Amino acid sequence: MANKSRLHIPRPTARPGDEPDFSYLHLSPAGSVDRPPVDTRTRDMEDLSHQLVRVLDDDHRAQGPWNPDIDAAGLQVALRWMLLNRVFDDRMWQIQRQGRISFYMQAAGEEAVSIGQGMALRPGDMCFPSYRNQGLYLYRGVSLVDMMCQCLSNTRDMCKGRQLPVMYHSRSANVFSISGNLGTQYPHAVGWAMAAAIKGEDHIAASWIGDGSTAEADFHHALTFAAVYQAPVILNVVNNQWAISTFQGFAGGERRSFAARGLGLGIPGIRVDGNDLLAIYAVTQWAADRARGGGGPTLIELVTYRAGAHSTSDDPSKYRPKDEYSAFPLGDPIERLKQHLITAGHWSGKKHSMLEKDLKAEVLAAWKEAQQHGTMTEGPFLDPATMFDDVFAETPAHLESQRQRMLEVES
Amino acid sequence: MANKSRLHIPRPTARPGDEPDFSYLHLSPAGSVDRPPVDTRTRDMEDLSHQLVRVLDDDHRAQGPWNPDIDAAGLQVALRWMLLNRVFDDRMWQIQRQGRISFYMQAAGEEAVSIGQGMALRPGDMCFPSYRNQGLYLYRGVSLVDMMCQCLSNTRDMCKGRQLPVMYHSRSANVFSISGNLGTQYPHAVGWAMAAAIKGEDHIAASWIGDGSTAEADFHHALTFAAVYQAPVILNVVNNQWAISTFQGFAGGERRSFAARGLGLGIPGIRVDGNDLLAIYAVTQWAADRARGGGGPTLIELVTYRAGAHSTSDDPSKYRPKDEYSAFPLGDPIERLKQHLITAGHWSGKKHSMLEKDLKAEVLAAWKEAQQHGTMTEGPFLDPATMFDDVFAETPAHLESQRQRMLEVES
Amino acid sequence: MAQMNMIEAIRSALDVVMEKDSNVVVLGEDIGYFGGVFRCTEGLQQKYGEHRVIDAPIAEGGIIGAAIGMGVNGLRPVAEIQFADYIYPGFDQVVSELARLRYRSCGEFFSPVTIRTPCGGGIRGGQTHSQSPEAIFAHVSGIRIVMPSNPYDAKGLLISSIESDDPVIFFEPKRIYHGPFDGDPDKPAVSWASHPKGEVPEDWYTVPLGTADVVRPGTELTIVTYGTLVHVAEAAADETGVDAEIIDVRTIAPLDVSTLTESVCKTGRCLIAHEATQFCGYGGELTATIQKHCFYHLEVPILRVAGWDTPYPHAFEWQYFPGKKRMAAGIREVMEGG
Amino acid sequence: MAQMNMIEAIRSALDVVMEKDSNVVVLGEDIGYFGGVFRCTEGLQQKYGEHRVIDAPIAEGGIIGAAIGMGVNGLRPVAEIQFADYIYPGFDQVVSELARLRYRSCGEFFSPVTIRTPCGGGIRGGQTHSQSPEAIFAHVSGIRIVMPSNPYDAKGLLISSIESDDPVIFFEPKRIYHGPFDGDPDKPAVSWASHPKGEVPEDWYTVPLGTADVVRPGTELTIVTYGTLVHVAEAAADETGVDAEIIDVRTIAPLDVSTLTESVCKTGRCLIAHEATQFCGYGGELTATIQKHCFYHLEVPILRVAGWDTPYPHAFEWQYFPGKKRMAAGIREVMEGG
Ligand SMILES: Cc1ncc(C[n+]2csc(CCOP(=O)(O)OP(=O)(O)O)c2C)c(N)n1
Ligand SMILES: Cc1ncc(C[n+]2csc(CCOP(=O)(O)OP(=O)(O)O)c2C)c(N)n1
Ligand SMILES: [Mg+2]
Ligand SMILES: [Mg+2]
Repeated sequence: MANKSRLHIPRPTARPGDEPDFSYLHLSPAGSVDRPPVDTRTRDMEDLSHQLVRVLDDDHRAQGPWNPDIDAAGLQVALRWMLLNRVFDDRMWQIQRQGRISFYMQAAGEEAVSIGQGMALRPGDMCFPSYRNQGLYLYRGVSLVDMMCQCLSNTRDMCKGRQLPVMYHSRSANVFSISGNLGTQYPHAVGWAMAAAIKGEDHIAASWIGDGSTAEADFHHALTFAAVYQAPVILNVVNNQWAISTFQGFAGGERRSFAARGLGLGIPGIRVDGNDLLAIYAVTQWAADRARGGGGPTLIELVTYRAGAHSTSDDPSKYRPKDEYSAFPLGDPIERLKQHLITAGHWSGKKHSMLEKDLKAEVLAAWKEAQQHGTMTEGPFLDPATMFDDVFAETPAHLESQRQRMLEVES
Repeated sequence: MANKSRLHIPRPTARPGDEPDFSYLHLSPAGSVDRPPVDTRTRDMEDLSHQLVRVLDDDHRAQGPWNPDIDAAGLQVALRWMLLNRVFDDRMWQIQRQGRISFYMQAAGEEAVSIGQGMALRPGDMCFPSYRNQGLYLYRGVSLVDMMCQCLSNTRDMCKGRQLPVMYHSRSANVFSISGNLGTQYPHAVGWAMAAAIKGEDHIAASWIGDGSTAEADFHHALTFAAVYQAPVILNVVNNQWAISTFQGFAGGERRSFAARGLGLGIPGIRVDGNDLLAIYAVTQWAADRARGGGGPTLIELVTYRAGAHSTSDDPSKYRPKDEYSAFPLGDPIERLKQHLITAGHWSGKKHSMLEKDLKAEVLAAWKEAQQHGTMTEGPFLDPATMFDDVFAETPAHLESQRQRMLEVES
Repeated sequence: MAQMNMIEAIRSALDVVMEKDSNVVVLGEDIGYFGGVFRCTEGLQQKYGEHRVIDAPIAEGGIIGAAIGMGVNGLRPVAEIQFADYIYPGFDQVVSELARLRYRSCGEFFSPVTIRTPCGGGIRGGQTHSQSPEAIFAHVSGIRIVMPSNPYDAKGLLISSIESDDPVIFFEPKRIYHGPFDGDPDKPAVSWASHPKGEVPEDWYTVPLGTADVVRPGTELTIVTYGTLVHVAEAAADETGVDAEIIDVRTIAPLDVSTLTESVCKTGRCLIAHEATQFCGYGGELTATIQKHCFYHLEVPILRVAGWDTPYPHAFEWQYFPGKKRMAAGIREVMEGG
Repeated sequence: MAQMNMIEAIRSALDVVMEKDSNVVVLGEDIGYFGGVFRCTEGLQQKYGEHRVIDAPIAEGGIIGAAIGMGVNGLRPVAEIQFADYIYPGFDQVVSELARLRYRSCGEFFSPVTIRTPCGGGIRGGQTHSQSPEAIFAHVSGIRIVMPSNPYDAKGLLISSIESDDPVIFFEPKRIYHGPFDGDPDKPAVSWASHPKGEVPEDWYTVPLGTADVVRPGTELTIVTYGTLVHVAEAAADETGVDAEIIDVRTIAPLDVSTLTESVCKTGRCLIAHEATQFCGYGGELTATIQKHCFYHLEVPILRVAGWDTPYPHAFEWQYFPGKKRMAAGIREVMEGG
């Protein structure tokens, strides 16, 4: 039967053993894309959804109308946070490999997303992240130790042992709780933004979703509600080319960009180089200004590449060429910002090495401290009796008796 | 709080008491829209999604490249079926008002959708209708008596009393079973089309959804799957301007057309005059050719107006001007085809009156026959014991004993 | 005290709470300008404006998802789902998000959404306008489930639900919106006008969540039920002449166990009735809990009277609905056994 | 006869059925080129091609919706949902469409979809990779629910499910994919290699739907359970030394009532165990049915041992999971009572 099938099956350009091939990626030269005023009608800027906003050129210089006004100190700060994100991830990955946490997900290659966008938002703006936005928590002030304790499910775990590693939350930093179910945060962000508008506040919301997850219903609900109520929200699609083993073509990315998904609802879309911190910062600020000014939602597609495995449970060598990342035409976000600063005379290889060393030490120190609060195998341990708390605002009788029963049986 | 709210709330142009105002509807002159070859790339025909394909002009003449090749006899057939649809609806509406069926939904003003599209499809193509596509069942050969018996839940009811009136199905006519849940048929159509492609058959599928229902998840799922696998399917949005009390702006129709909804996935969209049978036939045939030729899905928006109440449970005078329909710029589909035929010398007012009279008689005769099989108040009645059948392919033991119990208690 | 039907009582609850707390917003399909297909929100948009009484796109998942986000941002959203049968497209948002947000974030985030939705059959609505899916949600930890049986409770429980910081699904048995219904469709309709539970204060008051109500005291048998079937149970008890104690569960989850078990320990016989499909319905939970606590007092097995294990058929709703006959037969069975 | 673990048995079932019937297609997230995150479909795409082993977009509602349409067009789709926790976005399509299509169209249309999905905890998956939602689906009329506890049954039941013209949800307890598990996480892992139920014929065979299995005969007490807990029950029975009759329900719905009730009528004592949250779980249905049929034989109340009424917590999964200790305590309670 299969041989006469006329069904179209998307195929990635390269599988294990093949030459990496990114010819399908439409690239625009740095500086070549117009920057329209923030109150431009969606229909008059549809181009932005298939072009690629880039600021950093191949010679590491910032180009064109999207070049944001960030001074060297600001860029150094950005570099620091991106590097911290990576160093943190590397360490946690190792730690998982040593069997000391149960699971981990890294943001390798995508650090510019969380840091660039985090920098362009105000502290009062609310973030609804996916599991690859740990950089947002870090940038917004959640300590390394707190992040690590979450992953350890130890006595200082913000989640009290209830959540998988990486499912952080922080009310004080205005970053929402991460869900295991893909995409569910997207309509939350829209509802949050609607509430801000209803209350007459000028805070905006932002949310992140992966390319693969755009196929979920919540993506559609979020876009529809955002368009209908012109909610002040930034909806980001992090297109890192892969879901788990399926490439972005299985989410409908073969024919149009993800940035174009909202056009049919009148939501402007901007496709941006997701490894170019300056471009990311600029488009995010543009979208934030538009939202704050009453212009409604913007959909931003960040074109990047998932440099590592999907999670510690994954083995990407099974489904894509091992060296695909090295052929990715948009490079590495940290390396590019570093080179930009060096080219501009505000940074050096030596400073970078020192920073990296410092950050490694910082992460190591945090890890040592985190372990004081317990690990999977060594105490102190969280009290399991707490597992009956927070199911409801007040613990009802049946949960109290289950708690008692649990304590009796376990003792 | 409400007064400082910055939330955008869509508002229809007119509410009860206001002058109807359709200035928001973008109209193109008849004959003015290009007809691209069926293998044109989506990107090269985006225009089709905001223009309006029209064939019949204000003088009732057929114009332009979309003018299909239907001879006078064919058009007379179309007129007959549209008129039958309306006469049938009128009768059933009255019957409901007399309390003889529990519920009814009419297609008034939208008859060209089912008939025009039904004519453009082949018998082996499979239809996944909404509850306003009764014309499809009629056109494809389900008898008036069978339709009526369904609405009566009587002994000849195809649904054996299990479904609300209008929730027909017909395997022999290749029209799917109607669901009470909005939009669920859309992914079924895509799955059916995928199966046809897998089996190497050249049948296609078509489905219909209302403007309001496009907000449901199933719309998104269907579009995504159709785009990913290039399924041979025609996805129709019947934009009759209203859901129940909410106008199409609450489904995101304020800024772009519904035809544009698939562009971001690479699905071509065609916006067509939904009251122009010739235009409908032409675009449907175009989309069917494209699908059969391996070109994948097409999204067709049919711009029409719900001339009547949403259902017998509804009272539209509560939320829209009573005379809105008379101001609708695309007129009435039956009247327009009639005038076209008259103008071309193939029809007359007298013939039309006779046809209408015949159809009324036909419907009346069918109603008399249908009642022989039972009504809500008069026998013969369906055997309630049948309610335990078809839950599973074979009735399991627990349902058999429930059946016994029911018979004991009810006797 | 005013006399209200259930629709008026629900509307009054919304009105009182919206008046009191400007963070309360209402959203749903056709609930704004139009006032809702069952008229529960009639007049509220005129009074509180389009920004607090918000017409929504037809996307139950979107409505619930957006409501969650609103709740996280300090509002107290009341979402209407037009029919309980249409809550399923929003199922993931209810189960995976609304019910678990407080738990997973240890209370840092929560969203006090109330979902109001009409349930149950008896209005010739066919299988997609008649369902009672309370058991499905009762299995989900972290969400309160309520189903009132009369206007007084409806208003008091709805105010409690909206004011609760926990998410609540508030099921409204639509067959009794206009009057109590004893299960006999051939009788003339009865209104709430002359019913004591139709007397409803105009002002704020609450009926606490988590408390069952002994609707009628009795000694021979306990009938545990809720929603429309409370009235059917009364009629069936009258018909059989059995001195039944009738308990209206009112809050499906978390359940007020002791009111139920005290009664059954006293009477020694128990009938459980609900309109939903029997298999794996809420009656299973009630049975398991009651037999556990009252085993040594039970003289006969607990009997369930419920909807059959089929979809709700349009033409046979009175054969499907566990009406007076079936309830009476159940009462007799329980009384005769042992 | 080959020795297989559950993954291999499931893969073998798919292989055998695909070989036999060219209308069988498999679809789901990561199931094609990659072979599935649990490897259940490994090698099938190579063997049967991309048009029968189809990678799908990440949209469970779309997968189930499309599968229904495929089934209507004569295919026999087997849809994998990556984790049972992620079936909820497709809930409406399962409940409103898949389960009811045959009924509403009087058999003119039906869609023989099988949904395979790994369920249950014990793999440190946290609350969104550990759920057992069988009770939710068991309440829905028109769908068969299956959960095997070993490789032999898994293959035989899966073949029956795929060949059935009814829709089936086939839950795979992922904790026992690789070996039986007695509930003690500190013990070294055991494999199916030496287990009699790990002996699986390579060829086609079926285990009929709707038949429970007496895993171990006994006289003092009946333990009714399914999935992973079958093995926990065996271990707990051994530990307590009680001569328990252990019944593996295998098919959750429709249920094989008589195998259960005959046993309980014989032993007079009954423990029901499942991993899912207790409140309104499947244990309620089992209890209600068993007490109805066996009331006069029961010496003590039926006891349920189940997951607590909380989400499944990552760090406390062994406190949440009804393991050997809790099962043994339950056995003792039932034996001591009366
Ligand atoms: C509702 C749901 N379905 C499936 C999964 C399993 N799953 C987890 S991550 C993932 C891939 C997501 O890919 P993408 O959205 O591209 O995000 P990325 O991992 O690339 O950042 C899948 C299928 C899930 N967590 N939730
Ligand atoms: C899932 C679901 N939600 C809500 C409803 C109630 N409902 C029935 S028809 C309707 C309006 C649909 O409007 P539209 O899609 O524009 O179709 P039209 O009636 O105009 O043809 C609504 C809200 C339903 N049937 N199913
Ligand atoms: Mg991705
Ligand atoms: Mg409409």
